[in-house]
Amino acid sequence: MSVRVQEEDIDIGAELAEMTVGNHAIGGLGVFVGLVRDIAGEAAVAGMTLEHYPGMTERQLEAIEAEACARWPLQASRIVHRVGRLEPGDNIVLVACASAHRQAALDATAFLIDWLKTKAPFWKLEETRAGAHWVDARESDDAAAARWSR
Amino acid sequence: MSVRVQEEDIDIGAELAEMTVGNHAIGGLGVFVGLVRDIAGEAAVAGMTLEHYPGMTERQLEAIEAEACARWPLQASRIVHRVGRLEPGDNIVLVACASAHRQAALDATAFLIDWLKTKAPFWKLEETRAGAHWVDARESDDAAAARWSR
Amino acid sequence: MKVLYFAWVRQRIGVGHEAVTPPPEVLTISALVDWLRTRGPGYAEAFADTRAIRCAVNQEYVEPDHPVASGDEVAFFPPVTGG
Amino acid sequence: MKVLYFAWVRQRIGVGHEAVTPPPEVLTISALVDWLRTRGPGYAEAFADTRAIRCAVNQEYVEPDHPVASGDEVAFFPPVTGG
Repeated sequence: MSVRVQEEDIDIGAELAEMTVGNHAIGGLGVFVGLVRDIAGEAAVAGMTLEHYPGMTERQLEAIEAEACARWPLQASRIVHRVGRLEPGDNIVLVACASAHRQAALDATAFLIDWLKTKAPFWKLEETRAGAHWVDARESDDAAAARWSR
Repeated sequence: MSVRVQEEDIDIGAELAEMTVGNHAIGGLGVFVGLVRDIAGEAAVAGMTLEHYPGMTERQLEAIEAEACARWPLQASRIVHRVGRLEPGDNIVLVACASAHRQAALDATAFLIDWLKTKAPFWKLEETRAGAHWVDARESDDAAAARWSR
Repeated sequence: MKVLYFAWVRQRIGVGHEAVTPPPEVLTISALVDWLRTRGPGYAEAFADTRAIRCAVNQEYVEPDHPVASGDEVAFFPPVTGG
Repeated sequence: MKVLYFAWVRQRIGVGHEAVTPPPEVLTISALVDWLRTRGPGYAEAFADTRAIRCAVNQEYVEPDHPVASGDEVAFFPPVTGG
């Protein structure tokens, strides 16, 4: 169980290997990686800057992860989110969940990224030819997170 | 779009990097990795040998992947499945789907592994203290695959 | 009381954080927002539409009727867009 | 006709593949299975419960009433357990 915020790129292979090495109770590993797209709506994106709320970010990520661990029998989980300036093609976030069976691993992974997108205090400042603008929250993200309410 | 059957271990970081490099239309990457557990039911597993049907395996994996590409707007997909002798902790299979948005990437990944488990001609010979035995197909796998029928 | 601002709330107000001493009748987030609005045009602009703003007290999400006290860390920011 | 066997079907029959020339009245998978059963006790054992066996013709899954012809590649195996 581990969450981290960092400026450096995410070494996906190393993160996943660290989660699973030596734990032979793991039968399935679910992973989601978010990347910077070069297009937003109609506009070409040159880059973006991710701001966050140090302290609260880690608390929220830990709370999200604890909720996933309470809902599914996880053997390991990990959230790594980048901040600072990113360009198209760059990794933004890695979430991963390992469990004995695949359904728990996949469901917990989907849960983590849905909740992270509505609860973790990160904000994207997107750069297009029209200038820099703060990305608006998407209603579809709230709807995705609401699926998990109970 | 690529499927492969191999004896060597799967370099997960390299496979995912190859799928996404240079494609800035990708906003989300869903991944599932299956690993050998050290326990099956009550018995400790010392290892297993994966047999397959060369030729038909690749055809089935390509058909499964084509079906995923028909159902979701994927930018890239990959299936790598190992054969031969494996030990607890070893990677068995990697499936991954990249799309502009996360829901398509995650759904297509779950679809691929569910279908692979019921359609792709692989068989596991499991070694326990009681000897070697062929793993029985699980009804829960049929049920998981049936969710995607339409 | 320490107050933090993020994203466009920070840009409109012009600072990322500040120490403030609101009058003693400011006992809730709503009252704090009303008081902050009086501190200048940047504040008024930032808090023009409070439906677009989220608030945390001591790093936990709260609603506008939540109490605030002098030792609290209060943060205002738009809905999150990470991931 | 080339016939392939996998997993415990292969083990019971004792070979992974063989070339066979069934009599001309063998026109379907069902008829082929009935004829294969007569080739020895291993075959009889392998095909004792055909509900536990899947079949592919030319690397595509088929049902027992599927036709077979001399140039076909026919495979018998248990339900798959990969992934």
